[in-house]
Amino acid sequence: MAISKNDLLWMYENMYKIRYYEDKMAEAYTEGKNPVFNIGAGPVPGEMHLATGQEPAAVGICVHLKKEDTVTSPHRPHHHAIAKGVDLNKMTAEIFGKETGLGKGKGGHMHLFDPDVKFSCGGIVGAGIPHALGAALAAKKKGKDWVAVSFIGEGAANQGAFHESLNMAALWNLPLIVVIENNQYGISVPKTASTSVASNDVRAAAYGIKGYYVKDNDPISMYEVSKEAVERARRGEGPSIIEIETYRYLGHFQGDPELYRDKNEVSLLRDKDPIIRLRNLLISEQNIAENDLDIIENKAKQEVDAAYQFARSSNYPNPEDALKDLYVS
Amino acid sequence: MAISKNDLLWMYENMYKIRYYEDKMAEAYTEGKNPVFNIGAGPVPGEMHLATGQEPAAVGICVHLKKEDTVTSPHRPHHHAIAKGVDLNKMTAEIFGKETGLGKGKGGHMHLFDPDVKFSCGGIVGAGIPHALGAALAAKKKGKDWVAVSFIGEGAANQGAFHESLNMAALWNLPLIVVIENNQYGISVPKTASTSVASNDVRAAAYGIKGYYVKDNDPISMYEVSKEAVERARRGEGPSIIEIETYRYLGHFQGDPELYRDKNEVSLLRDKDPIIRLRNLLISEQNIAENDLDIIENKAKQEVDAAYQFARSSNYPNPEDALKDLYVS
Amino acid sequence: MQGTKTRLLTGNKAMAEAIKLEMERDPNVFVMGEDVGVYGGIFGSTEGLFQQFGSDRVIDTPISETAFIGAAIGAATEGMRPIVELMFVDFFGVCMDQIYNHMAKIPYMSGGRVKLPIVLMTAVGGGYSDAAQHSQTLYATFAHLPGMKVVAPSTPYDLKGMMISAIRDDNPVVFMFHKTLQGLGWMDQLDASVGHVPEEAYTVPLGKANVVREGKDITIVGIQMTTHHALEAAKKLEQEGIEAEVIDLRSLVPLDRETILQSIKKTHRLLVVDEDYLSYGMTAEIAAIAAEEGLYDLEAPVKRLAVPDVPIPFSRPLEQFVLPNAEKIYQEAVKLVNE
Amino acid sequence: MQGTKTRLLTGNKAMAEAIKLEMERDPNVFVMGEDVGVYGGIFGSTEGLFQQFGSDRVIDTPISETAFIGAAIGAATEGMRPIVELMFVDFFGVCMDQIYNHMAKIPYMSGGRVKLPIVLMTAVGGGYSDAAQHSQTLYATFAHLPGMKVVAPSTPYDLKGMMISAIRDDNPVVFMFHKTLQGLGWMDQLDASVGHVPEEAYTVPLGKANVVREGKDITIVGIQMTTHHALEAAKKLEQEGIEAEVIDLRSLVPLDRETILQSIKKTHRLLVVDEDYLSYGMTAEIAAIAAEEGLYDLEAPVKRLAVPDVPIPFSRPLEQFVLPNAEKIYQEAVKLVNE
Ligand SMILES: Cc1ncc(C[n+]2csc(CCOP(=O)(O)OP(=O)(O)O)c2C)c(N)n1
Ligand SMILES: Cc1ncc(C[n+]2csc(CCOP(=O)(O)OP(=O)(O)O)c2C)c(N)n1
Ligand SMILES: [Mg+2]
Ligand SMILES: [Mg+2]
Repeated sequence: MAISKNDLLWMYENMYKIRYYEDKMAEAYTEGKNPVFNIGAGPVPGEMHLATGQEPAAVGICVHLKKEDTVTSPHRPHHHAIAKGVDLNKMTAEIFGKETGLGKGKGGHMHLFDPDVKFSCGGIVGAGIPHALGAALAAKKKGKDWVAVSFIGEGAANQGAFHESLNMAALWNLPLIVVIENNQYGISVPKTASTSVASNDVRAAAYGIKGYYVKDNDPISMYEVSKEAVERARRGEGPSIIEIETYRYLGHFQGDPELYRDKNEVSLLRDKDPIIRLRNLLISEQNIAENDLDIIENKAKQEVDAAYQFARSSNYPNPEDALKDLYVS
Repeated sequence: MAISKNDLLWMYENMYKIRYYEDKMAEAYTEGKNPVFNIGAGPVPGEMHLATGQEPAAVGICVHLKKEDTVTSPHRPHHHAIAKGVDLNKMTAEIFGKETGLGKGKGGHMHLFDPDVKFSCGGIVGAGIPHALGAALAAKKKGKDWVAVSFIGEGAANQGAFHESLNMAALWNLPLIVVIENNQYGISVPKTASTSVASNDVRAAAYGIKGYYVKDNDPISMYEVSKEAVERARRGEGPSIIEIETYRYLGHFQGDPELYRDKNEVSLLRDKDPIIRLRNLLISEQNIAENDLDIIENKAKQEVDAAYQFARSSNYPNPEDALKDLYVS
Repeated sequence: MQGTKTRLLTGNKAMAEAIKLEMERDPNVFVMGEDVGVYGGIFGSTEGLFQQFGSDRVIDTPISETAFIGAAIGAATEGMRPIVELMFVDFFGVCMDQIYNHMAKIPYMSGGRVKLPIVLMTAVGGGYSDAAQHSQTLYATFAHLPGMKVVAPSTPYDLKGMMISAIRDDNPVVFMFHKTLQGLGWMDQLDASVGHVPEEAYTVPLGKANVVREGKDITIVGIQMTTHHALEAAKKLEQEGIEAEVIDLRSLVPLDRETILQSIKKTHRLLVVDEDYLSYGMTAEIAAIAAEEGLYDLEAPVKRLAVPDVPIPFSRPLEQFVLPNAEKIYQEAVKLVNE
Repeated sequence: MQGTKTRLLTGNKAMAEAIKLEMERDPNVFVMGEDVGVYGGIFGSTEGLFQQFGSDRVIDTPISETAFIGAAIGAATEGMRPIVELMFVDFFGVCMDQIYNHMAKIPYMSGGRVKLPIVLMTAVGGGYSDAAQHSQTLYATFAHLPGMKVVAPSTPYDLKGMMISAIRDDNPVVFMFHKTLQGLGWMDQLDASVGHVPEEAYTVPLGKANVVREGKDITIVGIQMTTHHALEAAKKLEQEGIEAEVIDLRSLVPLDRETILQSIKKTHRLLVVDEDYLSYGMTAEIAAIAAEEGLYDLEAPVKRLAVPDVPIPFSRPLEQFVLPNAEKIYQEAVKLVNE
C-alpha cells in the first residue's frame, strides 16, 4: 500500500509529540514525590498510566479519523487523546487538576472528555466499548459515515463488555472498531495468564466480523489495516477488531515496582523503538531531510511545552466548586 | 456410535417424565387463576417457565453425568433438575411454596438448590455459568474427574458472563461444558435479532476450545456429542460448548400472549416431537415392546403424581420463618 | 391541568403515552431494551410504540444490559435522547457499572461539558411471588449514588407527567415504575393503577413530594405501593379519630426535605414506610432528616416499616410477612399516636 | 490477647498474615483475584502469599470479575473457602449481580441448605486524588442489601482478627479494607496504619462496634478513616474541655445498635461521620436508629458529616472539600455541644 508522505509525517509528528508528552509527564509526576514517593503528593497526584512505547496503535488509526468520528479510550489515554486532537492545553490542565482543565479539575488523567473532537476515556476496564457502540449507533441513525473507535488493552478483551458490545455491533452492522493494544500485560498479569487464545483478532469469528492483527508495534502496518477497517466501517460494512502487538516501556502506573518482569525486557524493546524506526524510514525511503524532521519535532515540543506551561500557570478551582456540575441545566 | 439400550431407555424415561411433569405443572399453574388470570394467585404463583419440547438437551447430556458432577440451570430449570436426579418431592414442594420444599418455600421455581446431586438454578440470565466454572475449578483442585455442565438459553450467550467464564475455563483447562439450548427465542426476541452468528458453537474459536452443534432437537445426536464432551472434560482435555437446536412449545412463561410468533409454528414443531420419535425408534430399531414402554411411562407418571401429591399435602411455612436462614451457622 | 380532557388510563398506558408524545415531538428520542418492541415491554411500558414508530426507534436488544445501557451513554453524547429499559431493577448488578460509574458521573467528571439526557426506566416491586431475584425495589441502592435523579411515581397521572419531565431533563433520570401500579390485566387489580390522565403532554416536576392526604396527628411517608397502603391505612385511622397526613415521596433524588419537615412541624409524629430493605434504606434517610432538622418538632420516636433485611421469599405467607401493607401501617400508626 | 508476643505491623501485613495462617490451617482456603499473585495485591492484601503457597492457591485471574467472583460461589458450593479480591470497591458495578443476587441470596433461597463461606475483600477510600472511579467507600451500597456481612476494620489488630473471623465464618463476608490504613510505603504515612499485632491466630468478632475513646459530652461514630479523624478531633476537643466518646463501627452488617444507643444514653449528643456519600448512607442509618430507639436520650439534633452527594472530584482542593476530616469533625462537634 502506498502511504502519502503527508500521512507518514503526520504519524511521525504525533508519535513524537506523544512520546515527548509522556516523558514530560513522567517527570512532572515525580515532582513533590521526592525523596519519598507518595501517590497523593505533588502537582500531579493520583494514579498515572503512561503510554510510552504504544504510540503506533494511536497514530496508525487516528490518521484516518476526522473530527466527527468518536474515540473512546481506557485508563491509559494520553496517546489516543493527542492523536485524536484533544485540546492539549485543557487536557494538561485537567491532569494538573486546574480549573482551566477539560473537566475543571473534576476528572483527572483517567477522565478526559473533549466533546469538540468526540474524545472520552475512563478508568473502568472495558467500559468504553459500549460508549463507542452507542456513538456508532447514533452515526447510523443519523445516516452519517462517522465511525467509532474504542481503544482497549488486551486485558480488557476478557471483560464481558467486550463480548456484548461486539455482538451488538455485528448484529446491527455498526461502524465500530475495537483496537486492542496488546502490550503483553494487564498490570502484572501476562497475556498468557489472562487470555485463552494467542491473539484477540481470532475472536472476530465469534461475531462473524473482520479481525486484523498487527505485528511488531509497527505504525505502517497499523496504518494499513486501520485504513481498511475504517473504510469498511464508513461504507456500512460493519465492525472489526484490530489487535496490535505493542509494548509499554514503563510500569503499569508510575511507581509500579515491576517485579513481574525481567529487568532488561524493556531495554530490548527500546532497541527496536517504533519512533526511531519510522524516523529512519522517512529519511531513507521518503527522502525527508533530517532538518525537516527537526522542525517537526521542535514544533511538537513547543506545543507540548506550552500546554504544560498553561497547566502550571492556571489556577486551582475553588474548593466549593466541588458542589457544582452534578447536574447540567 | 452404538448407544446401549439402557441409556436409550433412561433417556426415554426421563424425557417422558419431564414432559408429564411440565404438562401437569401447566395445569396446576392455572388453578386459582380462572376465570381471570392473575400471576400472583393460586397454588403456584409467580412466573412459570416450562421446558416442554426441550427435553433432548437435558437428557442427552445428563445421561453421562454422575451425582458428583455439577449442573447449573437458568430460569427454565425443571427438565435439567429432573434429568440430574433432583429430589422430585422436595422440588415440587418448593414450587408450591411449601415448608417441605428444597428451600423451605423461600426459593420457588427459579431457585431450586439440591446440593445432594449438585444442582442449582437461578433467575438471572447467564449467571449460572460462573457457578459451574467454580465447581469445575474445585473439581480440578481436588483432583477429581468431575465435570460441570451449565445450561443456558441462546439468549444468554450474549451476556458478558458467557464470555468471561469460557475464557477462564479454557485458560485453566477446566471441565466445564456450556450447553446452549437454542429454542429460537429469548422471550419475544428471535435469535436472529439477538445473535450475530448463526450458532454459538462457532464461538468456541474465541477460546480455542471445542464447539459442537446438535440439529433438529435430536436426543441421540445430543447423546453422542455430549459423550465426547464429557469424556474429554473428565480426561482433563478442557471445556466445550454444545449448542442444540430445540423448541419451546409453550410461551416464554405461562400467560405469555405469544404475539411475536406464528400461531401454527408450534403445531408444526409438535409434529416432529422428539419423544414420539424416540419411542418409535425404540420400538422399530431396538425391538422394545410397546408394553415395556408403557410400564416405563406408568412408573414415571406415578413418580410425578406422587411428587405433586407430596407438594400439595405439605404445609406452608410459618410466616415468621421468613426471618430465618439469612445466615447459616 | 384543570379543564383539559382526560381519560381513565392504566399506569402502563400513561407511561407509554408520555413516551409516544415525546417521540413525536423530538426525533432524537428513541427506546431501547429487551422486549420493548413487538412485545411492548414486559410490563407494558412501551405498549403500541413499536407499531407507531417501527424498529428504528423502538429497538429490541440482545440480553446484554452492559452493552445497551452503555450504548445509551454513547448515543446521548451524540445528542440523542435515549430511553433504555432495564426489565427488572433486580438485574442492575449485571450493568451497574455503566449506570453509576459512567451515566451518573460523566456529566460531573467532564465539568458539565457532557450532557447525558438518558431515561433509564425499570420495573420494581413484589407481592406476586416472583421471589428474591425479581421482586425488589432497590430504591436506596440507586438513590445513594450521586449523579442520577431517581424518581418513582405512584399514579397514572404522575407516571405520564414525570416521564415527560424525565425525557426533557438534560440529566440522567432513573425512572422506577411499580409493576402492580401498571394496571396490567394479569396482575392484582388495584384502583390506584387506573386514573384520570389528560390527553396532551404535561409535566410533573421531578423532585417534589406530594401531600396526598392532609392530617394533623401523624405523618406517614410512603412511595409507590406504600403510599397507597398508607392511604388505605389512613381511612381506617380516620374511623378511630386519627387524622393521618400521607406524603407520597415520588422522587428519591432530589429529595423534597421541605415537604416532610413541614408536615412533621404540624403532626409531630413520623412513620416512614418502604417496600425496600429496611437498613440503610429510604426509611433511614427520612428518619435521619427528621432527627437532624426536625428533632424539636418530634413528640415521639420516629417509626420505620420496611422489608426486614431478608431477600424477598417466594412462598406467599413468607412474602406477605415481609412486605408492608395497610394493616401493618395502621397498627404502627396507632401505636405511635398513643406513644 | 494479653501477654502474647506482638510486633508492629502495617495494616496490609496484618491482613496478609491472617490469610496465611488460615491457609496453613485449612487446605480449602484459597485466594483469587487480579494481581494477587506475584504482585501481592495492588494494596498489599496478599503480600508474600504467592511465594509461600504458589499459583494453585493464590490465583491471578483475567479481568473478569463476574466470572471469578461467580466462580467463588461455585467453588464454595463444593466445600472450598474462597477469598476473592475485588481490586477497588468502585468496580462492583461489573459484578454486583454475582455478589448480591447470588452470593448474598443463595443461602437464604436454599433454605440454608447451601453454605457460601466466601470472603470478598475489597479496597475502599480516597484522599489521594484517584478521582471518581477509584476513591469511593460504598459502605451503604453493600450494607443495604441483605445476606452479606459487611465489615470495615480500622486497625492492623482488627484487620487481622476480623479477617480470621471472616474466613472462618460460614457466611459470605464483604471485607472492606481502607487503602490509607494499609500502611503502604507509597501513600500517606499514618500512625494509625501501623499497630501491635499478636503473632498467632486470633479472632475479633464480626458485628461488634468498638468504643475507642470514652467520653461524656458527645458521641462521635466513625468507620475506618473517619474513626481516626474523630480520634484526632477528640484530642482537640479535650483541650476545650469537651469529652468526646468515639465509636469505631467496624461492622456495618451486623450493626451493633446497642453500643451506639448506650453511648447516646450517656452523652445525649450524636455526630456521625462517614467517608461514603451522605444521602441514604451509613450516617442516615445511625441517625435513624437514634431517632427510632434513642430519641428521648437526645438533647440536640443528630448531626451527619459525609461526602455531600457528589462523585469524588480529582483535584486536591476539590477532593479535600468533600471528604470529612478532623477539623470538620471538631467544628461540628463544638457546634453540637453548644446547641
Ligand atoms: C473492571 C475493572 N477491573 C479492574 C480494574 C483495575 N485495572 C486497571 S488497569 C488494569 C489492567 C488493564 O490491562 P489492559 O487492559 O491490558 O490495559 P493496559 O493497562 O495494559 O494498558 C486493571 C486490572 C479496572 N480499572 N476495572
Ligand atoms: C440479566 C438478565 N436480563 C434479563 C432477564 C429477563 N429474562 C429472563 S429469561 C429471558 C430470556 C432468556 O432467553 P434464553 O436465554 O434464550 O432462554 P429461554 O427463555 O429461551 O429458555 C430474559 C430476557 C434476566 N432474567 N436476567
Ligand atoms: Mg495490557
Ligand atoms: Mg431461548
